[in-house]
Amino acid sequence: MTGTLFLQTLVDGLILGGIFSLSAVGFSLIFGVLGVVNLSHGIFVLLGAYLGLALKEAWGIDPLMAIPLVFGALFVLGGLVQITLVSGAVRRGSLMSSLLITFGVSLMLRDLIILVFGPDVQSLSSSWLFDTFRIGGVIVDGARASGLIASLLSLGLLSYVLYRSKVGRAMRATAQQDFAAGLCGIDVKKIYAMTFGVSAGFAGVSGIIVGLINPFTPFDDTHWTLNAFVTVVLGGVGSPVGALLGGLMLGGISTFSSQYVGSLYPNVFIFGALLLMLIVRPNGLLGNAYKGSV
Amino acid sequence: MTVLTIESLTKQFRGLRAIEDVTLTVERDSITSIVGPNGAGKSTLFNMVSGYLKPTSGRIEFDGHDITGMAPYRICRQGVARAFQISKPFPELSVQENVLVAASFGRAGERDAKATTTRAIDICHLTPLRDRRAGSLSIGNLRRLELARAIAARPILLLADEPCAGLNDAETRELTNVLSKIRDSGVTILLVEHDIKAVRRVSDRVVVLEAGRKIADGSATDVFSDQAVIDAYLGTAPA
Amino acid sequence: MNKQISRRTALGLLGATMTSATALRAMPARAATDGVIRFGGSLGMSGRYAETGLNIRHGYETAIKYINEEKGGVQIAGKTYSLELGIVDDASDPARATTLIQRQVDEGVDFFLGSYGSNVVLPCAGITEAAGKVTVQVGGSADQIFTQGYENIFGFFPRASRAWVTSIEFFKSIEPKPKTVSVMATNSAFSKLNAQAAAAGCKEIGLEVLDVLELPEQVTDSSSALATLRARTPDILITTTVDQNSLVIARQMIATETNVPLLYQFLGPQLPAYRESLGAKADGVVMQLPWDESLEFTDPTFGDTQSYIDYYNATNDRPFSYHTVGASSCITTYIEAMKAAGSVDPLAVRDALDAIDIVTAFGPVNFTEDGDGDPILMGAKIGQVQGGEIKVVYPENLRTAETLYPTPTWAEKG
Amino acid sequence: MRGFHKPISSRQWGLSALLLVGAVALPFVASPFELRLAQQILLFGGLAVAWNLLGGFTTYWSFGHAAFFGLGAFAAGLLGQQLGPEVPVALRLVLGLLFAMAVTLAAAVAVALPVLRLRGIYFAIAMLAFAQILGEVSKTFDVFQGAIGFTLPILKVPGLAKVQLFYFLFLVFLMVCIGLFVVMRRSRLGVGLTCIGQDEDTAAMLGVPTERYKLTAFVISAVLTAVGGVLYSYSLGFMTADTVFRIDISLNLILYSMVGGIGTVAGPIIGAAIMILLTQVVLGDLLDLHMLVTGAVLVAMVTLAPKGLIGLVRDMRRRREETTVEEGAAS
Repeated sequence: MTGTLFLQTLVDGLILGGIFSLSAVGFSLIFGVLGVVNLSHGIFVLLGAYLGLALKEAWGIDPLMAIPLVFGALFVLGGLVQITLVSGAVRRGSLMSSLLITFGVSLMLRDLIILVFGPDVQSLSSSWLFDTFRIGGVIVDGARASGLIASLLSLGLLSYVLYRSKVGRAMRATAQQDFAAGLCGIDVKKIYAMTFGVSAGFAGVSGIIVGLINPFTPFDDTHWTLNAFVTVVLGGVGSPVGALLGGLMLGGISTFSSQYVGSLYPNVFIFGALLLMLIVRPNGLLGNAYKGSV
Repeated sequence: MTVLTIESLTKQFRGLRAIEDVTLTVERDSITSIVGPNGAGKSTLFNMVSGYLKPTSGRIEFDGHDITGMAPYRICRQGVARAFQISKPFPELSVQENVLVAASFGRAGERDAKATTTRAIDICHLTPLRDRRAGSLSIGNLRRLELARAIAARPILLLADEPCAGLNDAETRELTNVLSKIRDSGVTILLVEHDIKAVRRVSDRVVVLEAGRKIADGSATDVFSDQAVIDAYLGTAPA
Repeated sequence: MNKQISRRTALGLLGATMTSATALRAMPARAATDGVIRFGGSLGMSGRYAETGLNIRHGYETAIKYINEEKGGVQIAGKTYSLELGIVDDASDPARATTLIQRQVDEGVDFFLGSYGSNVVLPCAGITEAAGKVTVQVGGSADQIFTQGYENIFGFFPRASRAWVTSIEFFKSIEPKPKTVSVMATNSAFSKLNAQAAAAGCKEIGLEVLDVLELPEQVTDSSSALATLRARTPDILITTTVDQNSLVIARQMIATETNVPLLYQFLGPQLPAYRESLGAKADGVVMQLPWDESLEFTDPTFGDTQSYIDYYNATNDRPFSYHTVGASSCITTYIEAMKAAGSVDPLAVRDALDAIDIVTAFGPVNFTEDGDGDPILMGAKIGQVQGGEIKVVYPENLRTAETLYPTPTWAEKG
Repeated sequence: MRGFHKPISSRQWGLSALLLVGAVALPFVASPFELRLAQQILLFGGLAVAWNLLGGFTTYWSFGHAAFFGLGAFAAGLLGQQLGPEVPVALRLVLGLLFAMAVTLAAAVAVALPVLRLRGIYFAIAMLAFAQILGEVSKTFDVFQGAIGFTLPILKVPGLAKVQLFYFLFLVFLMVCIGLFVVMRRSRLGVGLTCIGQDEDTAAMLGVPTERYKLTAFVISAVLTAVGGVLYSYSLGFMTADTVFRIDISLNLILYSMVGGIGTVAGPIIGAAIMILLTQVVLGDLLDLHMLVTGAVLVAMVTLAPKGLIGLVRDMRRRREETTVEEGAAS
C-alpha cells in the first residue's frame, strides 16, 4: 500500500511537472533571449485554453487536434504584442519598464477574454478524457497521460528547433550578445518578435493541456505566471531542459509535500523551495543556458 | 623610503605561471611603471597587490604591514587606491559628486571631504567640468575622473591601470601631466601602461616583466636601452 | 515683490484645491422624492468570484428593467417611482470597495445591494451603517457579517454556521444509514467556515468525521487528498469549495477512480458549466440548492417563478442561476418593504425589512434578528443530479425525485 | 551629507508648508468620498515613498512589500485580540504598532541577510516569494486567522468622524515617510545608496559599506510599510489575508513610483494620486472596461515616460542645459 502510494505520488508529480514545464518554457525563453520577465505569460496560457474552447465549440475540433492551430494563432499574437507594445521597453533595456508593460498587457488581455468569453468557469472536454489506465496499482487518466505526452513532445520539438535550426541558433546568439548578434547580420528585432511568438505559442499549447485537466477562469493567469517563475528559477533560464527539470521539481515538491506533509502545504513548500534556490543557486540548477556557457 | 615591497611573488593558474618569483620595491613619492608585452603578468601583479587575487607564494608588504592575501576593501582602507582602465563612474552623478563620494567614504573621512574633492578635481584638471554629469564625459575626461576619484580617497599608493589606453596624443600628454601632479601632491604611483612614450615621460623607475618574470628594473633611460628589454619587449611590440 | 508672488501662489493653490474638491464631487444626488429610487452597491466583477458577480448583476438588472418597463415603476405612499441601478466593480479589494461605496453614500444612495467576501462586505457595512443606509445582499454568508451588531444589513442566505441545518437533516434521512463522512475545504473564509459547520453538524447526529482535508485556495492538484480518501473511504464526502475548485476535485476524483457512495458538493453542481464538463459522470452528485426551477413560488413583482423565468430568458442571453433569482428577489423584497413602510426613508424601510415575511420567485423571505436568512424558510434544499438534471431530493414535501444512494462508481456512469 | 544636495530653499519650505496647511484643512471642506480617496493617496503614496527608501536609490526592487504590509497588520491585529477589550483601543493601536514594528524589524533582518545578496530580478522574485509564503502561512495555520479573518476595534476620537481621523493618521504616516526619505537622501546613507544603485561594485571599492547600507534601508522601508499595514487594517475594521497579502499592493507601489518618478519624493505620491484617481474616479463607474483602460494607460505611460513624469520633466530640462555647455570644456 505505501509502495503504491509512493509510486502514485511520483507519477502524479511527474505528470504535473510535465505540464508545469511546458507552461513555463515560453517564459523561460523570453527571459533568456529578451531579458524580459513576462508578466503576461499566464494570460497566453489562458488564451490557449480559450482558443481551444472556441475551436471546439465552433467546429467541434478536438482540443488535441487544435494544438497546431492554437500555436499558430498565438505565435502571431505574441509576435504582434512584442512588436507593438513590449519592444519599447526592451529597447530601453529597463527591467522595470518591461515588467510594467507586460503587466499592463496582461490587464488588457484579461479584460478582453472576459469581454469575449465571460468570467465563467470553463473547461475543455473530450470523449476520451476520463478513460483511465491502471499500471500496477498506479492510476493515470486520459487527460493527464495525453498532457504529459504532449508536453514532452513539444519540449523535444522546441529543443530541436533551438539547437538545430537556423532560427534557433540566431535566438541563442541573440540571447548571448544582442549587439554582436546584430553585427553578425542577425535581425535582432525579428528574432525578438519570433521569440515572443514562439513563447506565446508554447504557452498556448500548454493552455490546452491545462484546460483538458483542470477547469479555468480568466483570473487564473497570475497562478500560471507565478508557476512559470518558480519553474524557471528552479531549473534555470532559457533552455527547454531547464524548464523540464524545474517543472518536474515543482511537480514533485507539490505532490510529495501535499501527500506526506499535508494537502494544505504545497504552496508553502513551493515558495520555500524557490526562496532557498534563489539563495543557494540563483541561476537555477542548470544555470543560465545562454549566458553561462561561453 | 619604501612604500611597497613585493618579495618573491608567484601566482600559478593551474599549469600556468602568470607571475614567477617577482621581487620589487616602490619608493615613496615616485612613479614606478610596470611594462611588458601582453600576457607578461602585469594585471595579475596588480590584482594581487589590490587583493583581488591571492598569491600562490611570496609576500606583499605595504607601508610596514603585511597585506598578502588581504580582502580588497581592507587593502583599500590601508591606503591603496586603484584606478581602473575601464572607468566606471556613477553616470547619474556629477563629476564633483563622483569625487565627493570617494572622498567621503575613503580614508580621509567626511570632515575634509569638500576640500579633498576640490583639490582632487583641480589636480586632475576637471574644475571646468565639475558640474557635468559623469555619464556624458568623453573617454579622456573619464580617465581623469577615475584618477580624481582614486586620489580623493587620500591613498598612500595609487595603482593606475593603463590610464592612457585609447587616448590620443593630446589627451595622453594631459594625463601624464596629471600623473606627475598627483605624485607631486604626495601620492606614490604604481603604473601599468602600454604607451612607452608616456612611460618614458612620466616614470621615475621602470620595471619590465616578460612571461611572468622581471627582466629589467631601473630608470627609464637605463631600462629602455637594455638590450634584453629591446629584444624581448620592444621587438615584439614596436611602440 | 517676492512676498506678492508667494501670496499669489498660495491663493492659486488654495483655489485649485477648492475647485478640484468641488469638481470631484459627482453630480448632485437625485433624492427619492423626484421619483427615482436609486440602488447602489459593489460586486467583485474582476476577480476569482466574478462569475457569481455577473449572475447577481443580471438578477438586479432584470428586476429593475421589469419594474420600470413592464410595470411603469412602483407606487409607494401614493407616489410613483422609477428605479435606478448603480453597481460598481470592487475588484474584491476593500480599499477600492469602501471608497466607491462612500461615493454612493455621498451621492445620496439610500439602498445598497451587497458584495460578497467578508473582507469586502464588513468594511463597507461599517460605512453604510454609520450613514444610516440599508443593505440587502445575496452574496456573503460569513457569520461575522451578522454578528457584529450591524442593524441595517440583511442577507438572503442563512449565516454559514446555520446553513447546514437542512443538509444534516438530509443525511439523517438517507437509507441505508451512512456512518462516516469526510470534509474537504480550501483555506478561504467561506470554505473553512462552512467546513467547520458541516463537520460539527455531522458529529451532532452521530456521523463519524474521518478527515477534514484542507487544500490551498486555488486547487490545481488534489491527488494527495484523494489518495487519503481512497485509503479511508467515507460514506459521504462533503466539499465546501467554490465552483471552480469543486469541478477540479470532481474531475480528479474521476481521473483517480476515487469513489464515494455519496459526493456532496456545496457549490458547483448548480452551474450548467459543471454538468456540461462532467457529462454523465455528474450523475448522483448532491448539492445545496438555495433555489430550483422546479420550486414554484408566487412573486409580488413577476407573478410567479415561471413568469419570472420566462421574462428572464426573453431578455437575457446568459443562463440564470440561483444567484440571479436571489438578486431579482432582493429588489422585490426592497420594494415590498418600502410599500409596507409606506416610505422610502431608509430607516423606515429597514424596520419593514426586519419584519418582512413574503414569498418571492426565490422563495420565502424572512430575516432573523441578526439579519441573515431564516435557516428553515430561506435555508437551502438538497438537490441531486439525476439524468443530467437537478432534482430536488430533500425536504420530502418538495422533492421531485427519490435520493439515489449509494451512487454508482464513476466507471459505471458511462 | 553635505555637498550633494542644495539646501532646501525657502521657496520649497514655503510650498511644503502651504501643502501641509491645505492637507490639514481638507477634511473640513471635503466630502467623505473625497476624504476616502485622499486617505488612499496618503496611505499608498506613503507606502510608495517607503518602498523608494530602498527601491528608489538602488535597483533592489522589492516585488513583495505586501509581505511587510500584511505582517504589520497581522501582528498588531492579533496582539490587539490577545489584549482584549479591557485595554483601550488607542492603547491597543499603539502597542500593536510597536509590536508590528518589532516583528517586522526581526523578519526584515532575517529575510534581508540572504535575499540582499541577490541582485536585480532575482531579488525581486525572492521578495515576491517571501510575500507569497507569508500570505499562505497566515491562511494555512489557524492561529493566524488569515483565512477566516478577524475584526479590529473601532478607534474613536471625540470631535472627529472616522474618515477624518484616519485621514489624519495617514497624513502623519505620509509625512513620516517623506521626512525619513528626505533626511535619508541627504545623509551619508542616501549618498551611499545612490552609489550602490549606480554601480554596487564600484561603490564597495570606494569604501561604501554596501551590505550595511542596503540592510538599513531595507529594514527602515519594511518597518514603515508595516506601520502602513497596521493603520490600514484599523481603518477597515475587519481583515483577512486577502485584505493585505495582495500581489497588487506590491505591484502598485512600484507602479505609483514608476508613473511619478522613482527615487523622488513627490513622484510616488503624484503617481499614487494619478493612478487612484484614474482607477477609482475616472474609471470607477465602468464595470467592464476599467482593467483594459488601466492596462492601456500603464503601457502608454511606461512607453512615453519611462522615468516617470518627474523624470520626463527633468530630462527635458537637462537636455536643454547640456546642449548649452560646450563639449570637452577641459583645456
